[in-house]
Amino acid sequence: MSVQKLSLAKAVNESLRKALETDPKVVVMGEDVGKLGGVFRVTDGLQKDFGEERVIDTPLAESGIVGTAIGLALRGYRPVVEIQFDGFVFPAYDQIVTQLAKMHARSLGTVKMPVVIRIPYGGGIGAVEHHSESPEALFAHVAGLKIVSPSNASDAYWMMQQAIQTDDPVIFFEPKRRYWDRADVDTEAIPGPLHGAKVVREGTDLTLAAYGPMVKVCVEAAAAAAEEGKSLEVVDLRSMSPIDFDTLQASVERTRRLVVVHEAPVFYGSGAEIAARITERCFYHLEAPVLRVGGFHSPYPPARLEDEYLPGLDRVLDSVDRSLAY
Amino acid sequence: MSVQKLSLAKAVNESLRKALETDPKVVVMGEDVGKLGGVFRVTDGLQKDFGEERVIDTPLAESGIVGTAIGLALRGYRPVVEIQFDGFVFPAYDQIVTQLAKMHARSLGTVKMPVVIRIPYGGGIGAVEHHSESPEALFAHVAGLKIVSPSNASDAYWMMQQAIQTDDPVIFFEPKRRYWDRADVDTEAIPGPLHGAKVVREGTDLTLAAYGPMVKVCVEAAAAAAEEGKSLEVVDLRSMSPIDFDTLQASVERTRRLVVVHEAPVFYGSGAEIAARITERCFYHLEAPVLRVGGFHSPYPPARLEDEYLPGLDRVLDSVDRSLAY
Amino acid sequence: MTVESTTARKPRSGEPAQTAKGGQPRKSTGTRASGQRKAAAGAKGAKAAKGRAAKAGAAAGEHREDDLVQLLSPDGERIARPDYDDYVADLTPDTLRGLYRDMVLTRRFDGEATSLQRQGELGLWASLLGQEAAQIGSGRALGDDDYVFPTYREHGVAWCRGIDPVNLLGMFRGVNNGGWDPNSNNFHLYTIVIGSQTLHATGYAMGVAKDGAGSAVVAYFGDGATSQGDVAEAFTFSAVYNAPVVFFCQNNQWAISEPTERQTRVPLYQRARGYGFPGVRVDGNDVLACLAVTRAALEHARGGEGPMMVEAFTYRMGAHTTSDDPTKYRSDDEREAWAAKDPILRLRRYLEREGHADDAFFAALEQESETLGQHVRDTVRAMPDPDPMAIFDNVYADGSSQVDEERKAFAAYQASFDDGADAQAQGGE
Amino acid sequence: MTVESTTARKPRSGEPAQTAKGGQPRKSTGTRASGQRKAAAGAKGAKAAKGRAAKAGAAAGEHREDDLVQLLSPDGERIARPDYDDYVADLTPDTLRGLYRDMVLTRRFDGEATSLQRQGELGLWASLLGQEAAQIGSGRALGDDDYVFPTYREHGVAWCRGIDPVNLLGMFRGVNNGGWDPNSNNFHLYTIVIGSQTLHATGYAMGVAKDGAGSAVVAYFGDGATSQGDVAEAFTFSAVYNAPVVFFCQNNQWAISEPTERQTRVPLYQRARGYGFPGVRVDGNDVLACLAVTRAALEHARGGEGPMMVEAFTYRMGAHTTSDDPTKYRSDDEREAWAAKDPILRLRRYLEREGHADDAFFAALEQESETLGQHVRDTVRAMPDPDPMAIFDNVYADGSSQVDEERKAFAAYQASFDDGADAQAQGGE
Ligand SMILES: Cc1ncc(C[n+]2csc(CCOP(=O)(O)OP(=O)(O)O)c2C)c(N)n1
Ligand SMILES: Cc1ncc(C[n+]2csc(CCOP(=O)(O)OP(=O)(O)O)c2C)c(N)n1
Ligand SMILES: [Mg+2]
Ligand SMILES: [Mg+2]
Repeated sequence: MSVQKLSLAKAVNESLRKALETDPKVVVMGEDVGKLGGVFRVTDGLQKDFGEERVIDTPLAESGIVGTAIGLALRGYRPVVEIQFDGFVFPAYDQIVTQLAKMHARSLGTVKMPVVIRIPYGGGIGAVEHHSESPEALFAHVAGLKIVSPSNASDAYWMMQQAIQTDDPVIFFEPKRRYWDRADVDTEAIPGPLHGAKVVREGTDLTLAAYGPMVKVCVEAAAAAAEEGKSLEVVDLRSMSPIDFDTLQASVERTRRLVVVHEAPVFYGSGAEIAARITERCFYHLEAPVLRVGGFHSPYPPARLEDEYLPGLDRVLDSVDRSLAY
Repeated sequence: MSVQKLSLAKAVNESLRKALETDPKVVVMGEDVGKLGGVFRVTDGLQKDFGEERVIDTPLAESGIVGTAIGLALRGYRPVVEIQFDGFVFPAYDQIVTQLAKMHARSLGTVKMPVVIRIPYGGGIGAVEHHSESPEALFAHVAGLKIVSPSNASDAYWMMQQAIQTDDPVIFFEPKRRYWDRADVDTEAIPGPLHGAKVVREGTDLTLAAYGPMVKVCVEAAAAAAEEGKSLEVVDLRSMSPIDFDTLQASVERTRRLVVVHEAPVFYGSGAEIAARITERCFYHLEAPVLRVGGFHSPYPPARLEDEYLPGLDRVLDSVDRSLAY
Repeated sequence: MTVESTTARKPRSGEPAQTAKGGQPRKSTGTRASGQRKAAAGAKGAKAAKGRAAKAGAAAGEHREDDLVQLLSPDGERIARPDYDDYVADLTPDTLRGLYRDMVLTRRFDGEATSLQRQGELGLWASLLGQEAAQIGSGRALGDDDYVFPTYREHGVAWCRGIDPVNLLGMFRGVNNGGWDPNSNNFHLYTIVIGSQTLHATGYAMGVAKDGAGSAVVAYFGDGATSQGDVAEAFTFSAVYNAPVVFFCQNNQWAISEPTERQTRVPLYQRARGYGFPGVRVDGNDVLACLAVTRAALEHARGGEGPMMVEAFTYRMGAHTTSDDPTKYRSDDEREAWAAKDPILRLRRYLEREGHADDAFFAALEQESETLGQHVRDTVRAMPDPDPMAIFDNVYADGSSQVDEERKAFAAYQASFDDGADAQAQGGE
Repeated sequence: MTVESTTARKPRSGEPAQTAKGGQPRKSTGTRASGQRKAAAGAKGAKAAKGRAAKAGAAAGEHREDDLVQLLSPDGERIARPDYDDYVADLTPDTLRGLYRDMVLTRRFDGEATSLQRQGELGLWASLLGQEAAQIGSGRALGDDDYVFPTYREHGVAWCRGIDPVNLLGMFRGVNNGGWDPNSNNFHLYTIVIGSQTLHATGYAMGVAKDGAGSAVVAYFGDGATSQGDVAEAFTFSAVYNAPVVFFCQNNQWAISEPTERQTRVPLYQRARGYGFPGVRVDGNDVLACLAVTRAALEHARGGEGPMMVEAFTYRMGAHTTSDDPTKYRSDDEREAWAAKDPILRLRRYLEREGHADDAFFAALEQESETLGQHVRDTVRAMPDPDPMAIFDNVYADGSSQVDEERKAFAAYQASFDDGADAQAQGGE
């Protein structure tokens, strides 16, 4: 067993390094991923060690990055692509939605698309416009893509390993405001399934479901609630497509209440899908409607307003109270 | 009063003609909208009558079309843009999501974006790949856009008038398989609000909510159900962003059951948002979970399978029965 | 009896563009680890080709607007072109007849497909009528290891790659969205979203270069496609990475109803220069010129010189697709004028003028055409509709619980009809 | 006392690029119906300008790779350039001092912003250090009715447009996403998504042409941006519609950590030719050359000749932004070499050489700099955080029930704290 305390960013870095070492077909590509090591240093040192043929600085064109990654995948490569920030994935949206997601089906299964698209996402770092968004629902609606987001360094390490090994395109959302959070990473553990949810805190009165950056907020909310005698269970969904509804359902059948938390706007967000499906599955169990806490139906606000916009402990607990009041 | 029987396509055509006549700032632009009059002939005759400066054949580049439309709007024009088919809107996705939707907010309200994007959408016409999709949820999640879809010629006429008059970007989804359906259009009527839902058939046992192409299917389903003694109410939502939840809530409070029907995949589709919100609003009224009928989590299938893929009378009624069985 | 493309029919030899790989049987590429072999072959080919490629490349750079590479006049006379003559110097009468045969059979197949659409057997057809020389000329220039990324109209190129043309019809019939394994003939699936495949071709070519393979990639696209950002990005990426890709633009002068002036105000081949690689304009109705120019471009790419663009100046004789009505936007005169430059007629005149083909050849070919037509008709009519449960197949290679759940629910729903248990079934549409 | 840009400070006159509009006061454009007036003015201006524009345009077409337009050597010597000399022939010592003043004040403002970021007053800053000549030269070439579409780094151009530079800081402080009305100075909002604004500029220019207005539009972008599909599409649209837009590329040789070779293998100005319009490369550290070339390009556009591209060859002396660490990817030597070509120093040498500026001028300017710095610091520190409810403002111009519902819920939630009713509030983060 080999346990190290790593930041989430470093865990992704180590995972990429491992993949580059193990599989000569893995290539890392994106803007500034080479010499600079990425604007968050997630690919730091990789070009130095694996060369420009494996760790590729690309022209400044996201559609081109994903489009050529598709071509490389057709040639037998396994590209791991970085999109520099959430808000810059949209120029690549067409290639992702019409080509990457559909190629396997279009080819009747003869062609595989093992492409990982890494996207640092979410707010909370005081950034300018386009640097704080959570666009996961815009991808999860699209069949052919798999969407995951780790909430901690250990998951980041292992989920990246698994994503790269997957023969399907995986959009890997990295919670950028957790990049510097450190946790133990056991690089010889046997990980759970990539798309499996995890109960990260047990409780009996209500379930909080979250993924990526909001898991920490939910765990803190549960701790705060515990002081008031409320027992909250926290489920880290880890995967937004597919969603491990079985694990969530089992939790909600126990707690009978569910609050879903994400940074993305609530309107048409992932919470809607979760609320709809869990309500259908647990109709007779639910004591309250599934409530959703998330961003507003507005562009992501300027940084000085993001604390108001992002769901924090208060807003989560407010919804918990509203749920418990039913 | 001036009532004409028009096909839905012709109703849009007449509405565009009216707008071109009334407002010199209105321009129509897109691929093949000029001489050809569009691949569905929706813009037929407009270039002939209003000239190449008002009805503009554009280069084959959707991002360019929307991007230049934004520039024209900044100059004081009111562009009505055609995207030839649903599956070809994605190259323009970046301009729509990062620019068009956000420009008004970015400018703190000093700049307006009166751009209408017309998209013939949905299946049922036996087309090849990319010509039958329903991507509305991918836009509705994005604040700053308004999303509507008429279900009949009269609404098509009036909603287009209203969309063009709106100072916000409107994505106007035209149900292409209803283009040839004819209905009375009163071009002097006083239309209801653009974003208001309409109860198009009253009933007492269950509410069917739909928009665009699925309204007709729901009305037919209600007629079939009536023969079996089930009284279904049908709500034509007309707008997917914002959604007229008040009208829907009022209906569901009466019928206590809701089935949402759309062509788009159910997973992360508009039905999820509707189910989540209506469940929250009507928690104590609902006798059954809100059920959703829609496309599957797969790429839109080849034409010979679309009848299985698209929600038809049978699948709607199957869900009605499942709901009533609660 | 099945009718195959001229290339597929017999082992190739004597065609210089393939020398490096000789008569080696076609193999699928994909992930196979044949980097070494190909690298070696590539190096050899590159060396041999270098001189000529440079010559042609230089010529391309100096092209004036009206400098259309032509080796055959519309009357079938051979026109000398010192910069490109070498590239067709090896053509035997047999090869020339083969080119003719491929064009004729492609046109026949295309015509059958148009008829089948009219008969309701296909939902749509995108005819290549008039573009046979551009496609057979470029398609026959390809080596076995080269890889093609087509649009939706490259039926002639598919034919050269040895794809059974019936496979192309599946998507137009609506039974699939692409009915062949791209790797078995190095011919990617048809791509409908305009321009997308140029980036796939570029990425693939980046991979070819990484592998040290000596092969090249050809991206086909239309005049309309040149306006798409993706095509520009493909130009940028291929130039920056010096990827061995040939951008083969069939300028058939129309993008549905829009003439080329709606896409550009200068000839399209000039676009390449601004990205740092050569562009050539070739008479797209001259199969010899298309063959020569594509061979030169492939050599350029294989020889490590990076991308090259070919603009084949041709004409779409038919409608955009069977859904289109060209009378709305173009004159009969224009079509007439181009009919006089028919690519098949042109080669026939040359063959006859040179005495390379006799009546027996033409008669036998007519017979082959009939056989092909019959094969296409029979096979298409017999194409079954897919099983409804196929909706859930191949969404993911590694599965997804979301698909599993929906598959199960749908199967149960379908089964409810079999039971006759569901009264609503009677009201179905 | 507020310090204003040299242009804003006084009515303009005698600058030939503005002759057509004379000393007319700046007016906002937008939807106003002044088409006629401008059309007339445009026609006049176009006529007068035609000869020179054609000359410069032709020169542009013949540019060789090394043909960098330069009017001032790094040592401040005036270099003769017959094709562009006319464009600066009118410059008086006063105008020259004005250019110098604008560069100095822009640099000062930029430096203040960098400091304010270090002090935590701004979240981020994108410095223009080293690009003052490119921005002031091009910015001062603009007429009142021309319209600018900037990136996020055009602080010098903003200055020339008469924007209070403090307004530029709002988005970097995080209090808004763009703090000015684009129509009040014909200066659009900063655009962060690379390349997007080039299409907006093109569309705006299409509108200018439709209105028959005689003005032009300038789209600014970087070397990295040239790889974006949107920029290529802007080239295509502007060429096809002959839109009066100048594509002004500041090639500062870096896109964050990537050198220009990651974007192109030939000089960027050559890109334009392939789209059918001229491109010129100008020494971006030479304010006179930038002024001359931009004037020529604007004339070309205003005169109905359509788009033109200017590549200002310059250098980003600082980090990409305050978040960036350039030591990771570039050498100090490179930076040193460019420091010797400093644009401000260069003009100062020229002014001194010609005796156009004395110590009193430089001292007064230093004083102005201080005043500006103080103004910037004071105003920024006083900038209040927006009200939380502003989240719901301006999402739509015509409102949306979705926003209304969320605004109401959030207001109620906020009010629950005021009541002190909610015990959880204590645990908040
Ligand atoms: C992104 C996109 N937009 C629009 C279309 C619809 N469309 C199909 S073919 C076509 C014209 C293509 O013209 P060109 O590239 O010249 O190819 P050609 O059909 O002439 O061979 C258009 C607009 C599409 N397939 N993809
Ligand atoms: C679409 C998009 N992708 C990535 C980024 C992140 N980014 C911001 S600036 C920049 C480099 C821009 O380089 P260049 O165009 O040369 O302009 P410069 O910053 O040098 O002035 C990048 C990659 C972005 N803003 N937009
Ligand atoms: Mg064409
Ligand atoms: Mg730069």
